[in-house]
Amino acid sequence: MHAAATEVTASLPIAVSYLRYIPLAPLVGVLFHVALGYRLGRRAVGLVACAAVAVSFALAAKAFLTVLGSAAGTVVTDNVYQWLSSGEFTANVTFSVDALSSVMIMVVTGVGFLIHLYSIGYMAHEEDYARFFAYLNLFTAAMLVLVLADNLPLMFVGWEGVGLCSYLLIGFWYTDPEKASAGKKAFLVNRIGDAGFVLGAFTIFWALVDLGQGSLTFATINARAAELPAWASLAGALLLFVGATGKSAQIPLYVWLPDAMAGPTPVSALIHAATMVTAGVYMVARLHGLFEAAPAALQVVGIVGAATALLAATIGIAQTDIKKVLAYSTVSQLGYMFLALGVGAYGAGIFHVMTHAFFKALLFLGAGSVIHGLHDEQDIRRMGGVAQKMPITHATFALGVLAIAGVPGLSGFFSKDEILASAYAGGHFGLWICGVLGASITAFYMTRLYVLTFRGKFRGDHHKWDHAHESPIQMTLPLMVLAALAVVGGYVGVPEVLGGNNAFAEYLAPSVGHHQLGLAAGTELMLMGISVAAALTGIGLAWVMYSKGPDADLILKNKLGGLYQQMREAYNIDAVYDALVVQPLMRASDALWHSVDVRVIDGVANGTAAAVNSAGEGWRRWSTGNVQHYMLTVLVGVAALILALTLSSLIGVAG
Amino acid sequence: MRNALSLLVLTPAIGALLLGAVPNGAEALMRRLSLAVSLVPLAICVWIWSVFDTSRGDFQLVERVGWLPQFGASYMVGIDGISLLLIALTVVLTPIVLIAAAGSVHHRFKGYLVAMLMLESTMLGSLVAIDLLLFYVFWELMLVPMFLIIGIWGGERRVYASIKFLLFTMVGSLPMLAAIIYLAMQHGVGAGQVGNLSFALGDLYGTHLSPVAAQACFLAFFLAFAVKVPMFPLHTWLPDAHVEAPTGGSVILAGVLLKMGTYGFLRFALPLFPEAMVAASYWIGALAVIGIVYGALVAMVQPDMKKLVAYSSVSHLGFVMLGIVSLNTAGVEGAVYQMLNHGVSTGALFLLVGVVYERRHTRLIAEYGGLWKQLPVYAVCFLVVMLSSIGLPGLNGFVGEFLILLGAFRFNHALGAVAASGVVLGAAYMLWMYQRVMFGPVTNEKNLKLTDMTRRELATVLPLIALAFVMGVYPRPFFDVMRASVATTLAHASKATAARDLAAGNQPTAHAAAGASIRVRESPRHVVAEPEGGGAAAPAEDSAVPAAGNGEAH
Amino acid sequence: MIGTVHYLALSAVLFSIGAVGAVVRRNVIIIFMSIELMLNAANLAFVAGSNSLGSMNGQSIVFFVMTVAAAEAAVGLAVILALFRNRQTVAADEIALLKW
Amino acid sequence: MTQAINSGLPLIVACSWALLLIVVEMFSGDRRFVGVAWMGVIGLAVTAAMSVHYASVPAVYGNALALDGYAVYFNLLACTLGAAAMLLSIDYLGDAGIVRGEYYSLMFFAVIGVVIMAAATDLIVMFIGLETMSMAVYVLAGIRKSDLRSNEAALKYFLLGALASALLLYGVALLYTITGSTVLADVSKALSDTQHAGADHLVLLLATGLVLIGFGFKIAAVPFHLWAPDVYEGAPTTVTAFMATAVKAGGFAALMRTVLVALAPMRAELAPVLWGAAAVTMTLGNVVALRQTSLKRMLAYSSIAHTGYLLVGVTAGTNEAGSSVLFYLAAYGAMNIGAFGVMAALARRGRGCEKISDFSGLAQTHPAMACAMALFMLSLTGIPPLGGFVGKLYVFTAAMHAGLVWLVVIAALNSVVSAAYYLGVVRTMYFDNAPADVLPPARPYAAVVVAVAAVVTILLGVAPSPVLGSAARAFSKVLLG
Repeated sequence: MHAAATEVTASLPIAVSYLRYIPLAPLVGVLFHVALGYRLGRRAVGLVACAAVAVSFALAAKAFLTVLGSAAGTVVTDNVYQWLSSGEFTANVTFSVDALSSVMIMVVTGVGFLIHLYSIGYMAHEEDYARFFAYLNLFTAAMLVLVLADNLPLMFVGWEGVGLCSYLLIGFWYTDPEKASAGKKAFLVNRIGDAGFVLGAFTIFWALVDLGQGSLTFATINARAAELPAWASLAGALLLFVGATGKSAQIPLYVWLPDAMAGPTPVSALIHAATMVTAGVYMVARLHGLFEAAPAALQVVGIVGAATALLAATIGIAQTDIKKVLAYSTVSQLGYMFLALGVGAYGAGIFHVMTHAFFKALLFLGAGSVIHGLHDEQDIRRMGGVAQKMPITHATFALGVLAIAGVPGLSGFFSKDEILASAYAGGHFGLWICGVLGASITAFYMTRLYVLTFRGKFRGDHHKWDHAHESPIQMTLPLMVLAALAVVGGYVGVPEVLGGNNAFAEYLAPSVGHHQLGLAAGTELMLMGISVAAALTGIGLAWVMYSKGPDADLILKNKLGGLYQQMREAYNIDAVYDALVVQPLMRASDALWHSVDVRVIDGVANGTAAAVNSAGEGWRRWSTGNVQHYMLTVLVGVAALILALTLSSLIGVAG
Repeated sequence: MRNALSLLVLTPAIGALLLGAVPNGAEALMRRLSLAVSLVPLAICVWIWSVFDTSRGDFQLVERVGWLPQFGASYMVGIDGISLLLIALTVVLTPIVLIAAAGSVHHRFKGYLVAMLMLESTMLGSLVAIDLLLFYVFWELMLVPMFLIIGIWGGERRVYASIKFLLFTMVGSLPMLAAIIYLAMQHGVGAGQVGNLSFALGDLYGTHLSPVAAQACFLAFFLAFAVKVPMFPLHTWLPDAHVEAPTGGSVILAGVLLKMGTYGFLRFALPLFPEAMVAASYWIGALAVIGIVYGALVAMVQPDMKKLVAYSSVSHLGFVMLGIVSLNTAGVEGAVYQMLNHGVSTGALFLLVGVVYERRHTRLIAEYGGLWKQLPVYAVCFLVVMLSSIGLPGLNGFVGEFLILLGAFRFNHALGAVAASGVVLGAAYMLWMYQRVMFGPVTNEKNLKLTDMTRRELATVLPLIALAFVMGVYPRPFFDVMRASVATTLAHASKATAARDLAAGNQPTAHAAAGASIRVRESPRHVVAEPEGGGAAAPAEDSAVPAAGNGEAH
Repeated sequence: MIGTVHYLALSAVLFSIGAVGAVVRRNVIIIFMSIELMLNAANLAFVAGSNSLGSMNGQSIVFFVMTVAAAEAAVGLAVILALFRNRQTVAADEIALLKW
Repeated sequence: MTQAINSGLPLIVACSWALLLIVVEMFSGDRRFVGVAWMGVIGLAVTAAMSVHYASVPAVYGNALALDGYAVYFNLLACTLGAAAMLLSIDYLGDAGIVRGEYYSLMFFAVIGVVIMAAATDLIVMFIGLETMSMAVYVLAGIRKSDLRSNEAALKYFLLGALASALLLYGVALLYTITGSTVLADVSKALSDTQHAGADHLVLLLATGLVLIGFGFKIAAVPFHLWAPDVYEGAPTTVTAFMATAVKAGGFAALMRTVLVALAPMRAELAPVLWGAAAVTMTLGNVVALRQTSLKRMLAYSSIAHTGYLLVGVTAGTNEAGSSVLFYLAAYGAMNIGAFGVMAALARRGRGCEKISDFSGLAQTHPAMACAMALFMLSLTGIPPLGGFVGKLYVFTAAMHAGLVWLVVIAALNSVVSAAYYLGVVRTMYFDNAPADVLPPARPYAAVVVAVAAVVTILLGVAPSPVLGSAARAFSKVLLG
């Protein structure tokens, strides 16, 4: 029993001209940093960077309020200029804000601003200060273009722009070769996804041209999706989903995200937790009409989401680096979002995007603060008892853990529960079970992380412990704000059964359609009970096992045997890819160059030259210098000529 | 200005002769004079652009003077949107190369400037020639200065590289001469009197050839242009020529000379042999795609920076060829735009490689490492140019590549998909090279002493970077100029392409319709009109093309 | 009865003897003499032709040829003499400075 | 009657002028015979002027000689080339240690030989012209008596020349017995009227073959080319210049008249043979030239290659093809005179400059000479817009018109091979650096001739219409019917 077809109310456009300044403000910031950054010193750079994002935030808020205030389905659009037109294809630079993108720009600018603030403190002692903020502003601009775009090509500009910024930021400390190649790996894996994205866009475009309305704006695609031929909508949707897996780190293109932790922690928080990685989810939600027209594609999205959630969660358990744990947790939570989209609950997916942005950014920044405090110590086995030294970080981090674990009352609970309920309501029992299982594993490894880091006594070298101190106010303030949001964030979407009116889903309905659960109150409460139980068991189990120290991992090791080692090395998927793709490619190109280019083609070219030369040498030897040889040749020539003449006359006569 | 085009072509040549008179000692005077001379065509080109009527698809500013009346060949020049864009590229790149030459060329400086100006003159000539024989003359003449530039100012294996460059191109172009003559003769036969040949492009459009003859002639043209593009099997001269050529030579070779091949396809091969071209579009497309993937793969393992960029050119021009053979508006316009982009980004890449080569006199990637810390400005410029070359949206490379893939996808899904993989491979080898050169610790102590880019070097690279941004963000003016011309070119092949598209199962793309809508006087005889009085009155007995109605020359 | 064909046959034989002589003998003067023999074979053919055609042209041509042959002999021997003075040899196969 | 005298007058004046030269030479004390040379040049000019003035279409002397347009064209060509060779020789003889006054009169006689061959419409008169020219050039080749190579060149040229004349004569004799006449027009009529069957036909083929060989030798077509490289290399450079240009022109004048007029009825049988000869000559000439180290020997093989290109025109055999050969001979003459002129200008007694390596770095030491030589090399390759290109274009177009598409393609590919060695010379001059002992400065007279040749080469490329027109007019009345 598939959810009721989501009907999209007609959009009422309001033409404005201030939307263009939202992405432009950070761009101006970038120019400032590049031109004057090095001369004007840290304070000015930090100020300008945050001011730029603040301006964007203000304008974004203005747009959000306009959309909120006016009738359902209103779209604020700003048509800047016609970028490209060739034959049937045209692409305009038009920014539009409807319910869906208003949420996204608020999250991007809001969380972005907090992270900019946090970075001022975190990057205080870096000498390439201006370069960092230039990249951060550039990223914000690109992400805003991605979210504000009203057609696929413009979105693609933002899409690759954020890919570039993640490449630059991951490889920020470029002197370290691993970090540089981690950046390269991120860019290339993204590029593979982007190739899929582009091919998907073409498939849809030409299918639409055949329908007579060739255009790549989201409105047209969603409107005409149903009329597309079946193969076109399926292929288009799947190819676009490949792009989404690349950008949002889903199976099979998730391998770059764990390595992306090589970048500075604020980068991980902003890009690899809150904003960029959600681009894939946003794109699928935005093109829900297309995915609806290809149910098989929707199925695939759901399955991939669930699988990734489960797989990443299992890996998360065995990680020892604090940022790696959070990275795999992000991959797992993204899996949840895609699971929500797969069952048609687009509103729930976006709701989880928002709440996840809050608590995952909080967790990352908290981790950053811990690393900063412990002088770049990242291995949780050599931490412990940090709570005494860093009370604020401890408190906010704890709230984050509770939120992500899905403890009732916090934002994580509401969004995750809505997803699980939708899965159950949609009849996808397999996906629902994965979800619940994933939820309990998530609770388990987050609690493990919390206990090993903050509780018990310090296991690292005491020198670091003596210097450990609470982070400065620029860092703790964003933590507190994010903690508040992580707690309060959920109350926007309280389901009816618990007395709320799910305002968030109502608000998003015009963009992505409202998806009624259609469950009896009893079953809904029962589902809630099950998910809460799963969470609490996870928390309890981890608390008991790890309160004594990290050797609890050994229990898991001998219980799970070889599997545990596999989980520790993330099923060494990297090695598999390397062996399957990278090495053969390199060997092939080497072979191609030497065999085809050098031996075959050059061989042929030099060969003919050599043949002509040797023929020349042969005939050159013919003139021996002896007069009589020449005479002999003349006489032989006479004979040959006469023979030729007779032959030609015979052929002539016969012919 | 009545004969702007002849002025455009002759100024650099006259400048070269003037330069010849300058005494060897006066290096500064030579630099200033050569730069001044190279700015004149730039000014003329700006004037032409302002006067150019973008609504018309046929040739404008046509000038015609009798040269070989016995053969029906005449000095006939004219331009349309496509050649105007390539002329603009040439007149922009040459001054930049001349500025760069001051820093990099040390021995026989005067000869270098003279050769470069002669090269510019011959390139402009072949871009404006619309008489087949005149085009062939400039096409061959282009080889001589390039041969000298590679041979005299090149690297160690310069002699082998210059001879190889020359022979490869000549093997291609001489069968084309035979085909041109055959074509001109067929025109004579077609028009009743056997005697009167004609090489004027306008007349030859309508020549009807037996299918076999059309195929043979097309193959001859294809060979000549494919060597120049370079397409897959005929490309091995390019890496050698690039590696051994001096920086300025590589910039012009990559920037403009390679475009002669693709320009030749659009200007001559497509309109003259539409059926043959369309029939061959599949295997040419396949060759182009092989070129893309092969070029990218081989570039991956190159130890030498210039060779890597050379193979990347093979890959990029594989894209351009794919765009052309897709024979729909998006693909061809993307191809023409990609020609410009490649000129800008690869030209800048060679300049940047030259910057480092001048300091360390080696092009091996292994010799470098961690340059970002030493040369921050250089690293940032290199980054922007590299991104434009791998087609990052917002920069110029993306616009061309996107449209080409769009067009190619319409032409054939498989080819489009494989070409898209080329985009990924392109990013791979570029980023890997960038990482080995720029990132990581400083491995070689010699790199510690490197100084950042001088003002002169910046003056050569910054205009190209600015151009890359402008062409990426606001490409409309370029598209407006070429829209009508591309439509006319495609209109020649519209019947055959429509048949091919139908056979391939998708709707005939709109260009067939668009072709008709563009105001084209389709009758082959009169596509080319003569100026009213004409600079020099066309000689009386030139009966091959009767003087047509109104003239265009302003 | 001996007709034109026989004369032509004789001239052909003479011609081939001259040709063989020119190729086989080593001494340059002998080579020159065999070429003269070939010329005379041509004269014989002319006379035979003129006789069979009954017109005097052939005969007159022979005089032209003879004068030319004489001039040729003079020049040829002068060249051979100059060569001999420098090289003291007239063997054809030793004169092979210019080759390849 | 006056017609006969008028047609013969130029020849009579020329011969007397040549004899006068010998007499003047005896009394001139000047060791470099500059006066004699100038007299020779003036004599050639007078001959050329008179032949143009007295040109008349009908053949005279029992139509053995016809000073028609065709003859006048070749007359002009031979006289200019002869004059150029004489001017080149003024400095060259002194340097090469040749103190022989009769050099100029011999050259004058050779030009007269060419004129007779061009004007002859009777096989025997053609033979006499051929012999006059050959005799003079045999001596000229061996003029440097002290030099072994010059002697050897003269000997080889003499022996093989004599053999070729013998073959030619035998052919003419057989042809005479079959057709009853030696006048080209009558031979052609006789051949077309009576159908020769069986044995008679065989003898006819033998005769035709022998006649072709006689002229084939003179233009150095393969396989009768073996003498050319040795003789070109051995003879003094100015004589080689004369041989490569004027003598070859004479050879072609005679060959064309014979093949296209006398043997016209046998077109069908001759065409494939000529086709094969053209292709083989081109290819062999170009391919072997690749391997040469001596510039003179390389130019010899290049002239064989150009014989191949000219034979393409002869094979085509149409009116247009004939005039294309005429034009090509003019362009070819200018280029080669220039190329040999550069070598003559730079040659000195002790230090010859015949090897290609002698020219290394010439661009730096003698920029003007190097530029001229590069120009000639490019023109010989057929790079537009020079004379060589228009020549090739004209021949290729004519051949294409006659349907010889594949021959044109072979010729096109041959041009690529020729590019390799011609531009090899350019490469040596421009890419390599000059040796320690730099070549001496160019001789004044030679430099002037080279400059004129360069200008002519460029003019023939850029504005060839006047020469094209005269070549077409010259050949228009040659073919019968």
